[in-house]
Amino acid sequence: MHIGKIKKEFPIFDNKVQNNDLVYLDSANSSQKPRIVIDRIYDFYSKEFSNVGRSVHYLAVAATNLYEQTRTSVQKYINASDKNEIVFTKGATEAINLVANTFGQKYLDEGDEVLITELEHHSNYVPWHFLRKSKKINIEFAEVNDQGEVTLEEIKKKITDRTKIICVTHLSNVTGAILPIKEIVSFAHSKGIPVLVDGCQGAPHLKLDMQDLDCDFYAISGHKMYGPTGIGVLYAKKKWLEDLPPYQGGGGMIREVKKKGISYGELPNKYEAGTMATAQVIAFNESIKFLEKIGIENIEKHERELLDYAVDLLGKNNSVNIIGNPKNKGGVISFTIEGIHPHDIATILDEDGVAIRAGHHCCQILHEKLGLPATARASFGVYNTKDDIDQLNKSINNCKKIFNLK
Amino acid sequence: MHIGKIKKEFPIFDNKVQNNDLVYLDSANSSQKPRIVIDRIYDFYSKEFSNVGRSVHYLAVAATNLYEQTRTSVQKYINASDKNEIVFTKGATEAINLVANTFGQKYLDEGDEVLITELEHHSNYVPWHFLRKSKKINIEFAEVNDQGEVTLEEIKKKITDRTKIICVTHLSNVTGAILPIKEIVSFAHSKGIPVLVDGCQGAPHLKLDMQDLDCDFYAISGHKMYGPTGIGVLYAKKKWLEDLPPYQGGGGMIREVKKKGISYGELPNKYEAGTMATAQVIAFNESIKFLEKIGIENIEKHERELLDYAVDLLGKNNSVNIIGNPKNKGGVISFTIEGIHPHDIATILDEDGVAIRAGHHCCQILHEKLGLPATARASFGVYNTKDDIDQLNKSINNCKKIFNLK
Amino acid sequence: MNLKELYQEIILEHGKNPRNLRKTDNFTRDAKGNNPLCGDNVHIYLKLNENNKVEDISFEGNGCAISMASASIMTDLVRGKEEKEVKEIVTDFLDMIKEKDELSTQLLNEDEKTKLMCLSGVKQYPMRVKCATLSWHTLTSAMNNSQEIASTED
Amino acid sequence: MNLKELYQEIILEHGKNPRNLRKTDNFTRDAKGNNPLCGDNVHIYLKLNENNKVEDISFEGNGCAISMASASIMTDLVRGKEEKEVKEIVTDFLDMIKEKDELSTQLLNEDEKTKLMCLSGVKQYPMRVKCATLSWHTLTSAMNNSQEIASTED
Ligand SMILES: Cc1ncc(COP(=O)(O)O)c(C=O)c1O
Ligand SMILES: Cc1ncc(COP(=O)(O)O)c(C=O)c1O
Repeated sequence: MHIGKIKKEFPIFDNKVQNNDLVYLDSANSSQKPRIVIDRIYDFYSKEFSNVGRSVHYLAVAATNLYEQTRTSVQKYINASDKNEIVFTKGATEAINLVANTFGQKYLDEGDEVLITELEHHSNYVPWHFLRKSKKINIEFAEVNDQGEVTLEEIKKKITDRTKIICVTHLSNVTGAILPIKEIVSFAHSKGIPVLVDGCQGAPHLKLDMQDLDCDFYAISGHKMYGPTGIGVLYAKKKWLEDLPPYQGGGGMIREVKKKGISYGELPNKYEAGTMATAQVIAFNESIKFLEKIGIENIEKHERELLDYAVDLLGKNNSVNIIGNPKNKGGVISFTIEGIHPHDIATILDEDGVAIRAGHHCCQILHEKLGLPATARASFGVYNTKDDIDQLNKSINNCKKIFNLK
Repeated sequence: MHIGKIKKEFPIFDNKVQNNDLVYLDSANSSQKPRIVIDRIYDFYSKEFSNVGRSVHYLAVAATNLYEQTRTSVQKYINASDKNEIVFTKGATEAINLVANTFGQKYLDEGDEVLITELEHHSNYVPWHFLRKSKKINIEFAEVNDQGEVTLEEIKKKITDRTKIICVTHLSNVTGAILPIKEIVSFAHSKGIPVLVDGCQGAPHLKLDMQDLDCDFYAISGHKMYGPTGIGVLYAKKKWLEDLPPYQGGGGMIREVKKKGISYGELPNKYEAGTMATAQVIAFNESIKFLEKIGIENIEKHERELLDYAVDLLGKNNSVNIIGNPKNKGGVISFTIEGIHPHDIATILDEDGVAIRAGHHCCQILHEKLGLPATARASFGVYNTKDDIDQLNKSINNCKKIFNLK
Repeated sequence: MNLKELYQEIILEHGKNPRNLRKTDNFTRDAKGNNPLCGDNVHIYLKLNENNKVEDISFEGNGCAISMASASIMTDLVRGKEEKEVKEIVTDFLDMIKEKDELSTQLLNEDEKTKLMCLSGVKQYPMRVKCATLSWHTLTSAMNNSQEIASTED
Repeated sequence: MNLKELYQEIILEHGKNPRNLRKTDNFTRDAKGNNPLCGDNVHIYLKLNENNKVEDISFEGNGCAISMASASIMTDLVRGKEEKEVKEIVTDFLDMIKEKDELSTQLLNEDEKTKLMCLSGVKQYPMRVKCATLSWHTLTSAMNNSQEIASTED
């Protein structure tokens, strides 16, 4: 598959949006879906639908096999050492809540510290905040530097005797900073501290190798990875999944249910209560195949080229101010224009078919630090091209014209 | 739409399954999907996809409107008094976990009692069991009678001064018993006790009117209601949703996030953390429209006819033993055959294309009471016909032949 | 499309140089409003005199051109009005943004109405309606001296 | 299809009249197994003598024809075998069910192998494989005197 032709694999680009070609630069929010994923959902519901795991009839057996095949695909894609280290959730947010809740129940006590960073998405802060209230723990923040990064040194500085878990994003959804996860994990482990990685932005764009990263938990959103909505993955080391209590209770996650007590099922069932997002899990297999077919190295290269091109072009554009300048950066550019509020930028760009996001991107802590209530953000996916960046720049110029800027 | 022609609306029946016409009698597990629902998912991903609520570009605005339209449709369909009483979850199991967790946090203390019934699905027991462990509460069981029902009298008998919430199924997924919810709620309220209804089996088959039922919480699974997997609904009275703490934390559910503290968003955002199952919610609107188009009265009538026909036919079949005989019964028939284990029945029926379920149907408490480790279960949907029942009966006879029974 | 209608000169001008962007001394009522989805926020300060007339009104906050212009124009227009009159104007404005073609209140003159109608461009931009209405909802909270934070979510 | 292969006479017969369905007196080891998805369960009781030979083996439990027949045949075949031999037979059986066409152990005679091969019909029924293997996994647990409950989930 030639990377320049990939747009063709995405039906969304076949149609005009408000008479414009769609220039989709909101992939950090959610990616568009390739045809094979959409078709898979269609076919599954049309010809193969059944609930999984619970019935012995033909369709149920087939669906169960497909469901488990996705687990195996994900395991291989992220190089986890065991397929039962893959837990399906409804999204990364749920994955992080699962860890915060169960790890918190078992291991956090009054006065303990959870170390997060100022780059964290609300999804990697609020679940820990709940524990601050219920368990009287403290949350410490590793600070972001002027480049929009959080360094290993900063993390080291913030670790104390009370630090019980470190929760960091793999790739900032605002500055694009890629954090030195492997080094953070290695240092944390030397202190006996587990590490949770919010991999929402890492998973669609970076080569993943859980055994190499060695992190304890890694949270993924399917919908940002060219997959359906309503499906996410929690990778967790087996020892944790065996050790921690269950999260949600219901059908499928039990071993034996009596009036007096309940025993829980083996992995992976223990963490998959109730009817799961069957069709979404099954279709997610196609997303993985899609990524494998292109090759993550090619994706990284393509997105890096786009990023370099965009940073260069926007950098030359007067009054565009790019937020952060991390050495190691993924395909996300947040920016402001002096004199135009990001929401106005987004609205004006939209008239040209350029879809970006404006706001705090669920990172209020970072925006407070930056002294900005909001930024505009363009983020890339495999389907973007340099033409998209050119159009972005042109539309930014249009903003400036409307607002009488030079 | 003529009810006899409804099978045509479901693409799954267009193809043979292992050379047989599919006789799908596993709808209590999960229903098949009508074409309009499948098409809607396809179209949404192909032409309209965006995340909701977070961006101001055209696709995001359109998706957000569609998402909220489903909320309004559900509100109307179940006659809730406010659209913000509709919370989207990944399924009924999550909906019940949400209530158990948040209600438990705020209102349950050591020694308090949660009253459930012996008919409950594990999804309406295990989440309460968690509280038994963490909060040292007690769980009391209203008993099932010989007909497979739980009566109002029995509920009354089990209520004590310590009863803090009553959790009952609307329609048993094993005996088919329809519980007198309105009466239970009215009595419970007279004692100041809120009621949660597990509406998984009620919602697809019964006319729903929240204001009339007056229950405090009602949990629904989309996938049993001709909708996509990965989507459920928690109906809760507004006073509860305003009063209870949030469940999961993440993007979208906050008002303001600071290092020192966090305030939560208004309804409905407060309970919808992270990226929701956007496509599934949007497509679920088509399920509601589908149900409305047929008319729930017609569905009830059709399923009642099927049920009467089936009870009559199987009742005449030697050695078939139907579990329970509730006065008020929905389209579920669980049965055993003396001398053939339910799993063997299911496997043999499957060879004829007859899909039923065998096992404890996530109701081990009930099965223990019945003295049966497993039962076979045929359950109906709008698409079933008397021919399906005839085939079921024929295939049962085949079982008997294989097992040398008469 | 309708960008011209949305970003009329008067909006851009008020957005850039908002009137009453300060904090009233000795305010008698106030309220905070915020839009959780985009992080915009506004704080309205109100000083009512003994006759329940708006002696001064001001705001602090941060937002897009639309929301700043809306707060700026609003604060200008309600100064000197009685509590009841303010409520009428707020209702009229919100009705107009929501569904009506025109403003109908007799409490504003044609010039003032024209100014306000400049904000009607947001009707074509559903996601931006909240920007235009946030300060108005917050004013209502302040009038009611409500301790609640106003929100544009409904 | 292959129902005939699955439900061979011998399976039906053992399923209906399982051998060794009781509880060994003075058993020396035991283990419980269960299949959480369908609720089937089995309890294996083992009595090894001083030479580590199976002096008696029995089971209690409940399940489909396949699982009852499997437990019944299994208990018959391993009686009198040494611990190491039992392990070899179990491994051989599980390998056969999983992937191999034949049994290869020398510890069983042809008749015994034929009996066991009657259970190979489940290979065509993935959901039923667990029924055939539950008692075998549980026997392994009992041999290891493991306190864990055996489960067919993997
Ligand atoms: C009565 C009842 N309650 C709860 C559930 C759980 O629903 P879900 O698996 O969709 O979360 C089911 C379905 O399995 C059910 O039948
Ligand atoms: C860095 C990061 N973490 C967490 C999330 C939350 O993911 P989801 O909304 O899919 O649960 C997102 C996406 O919004 C994100 O960008």
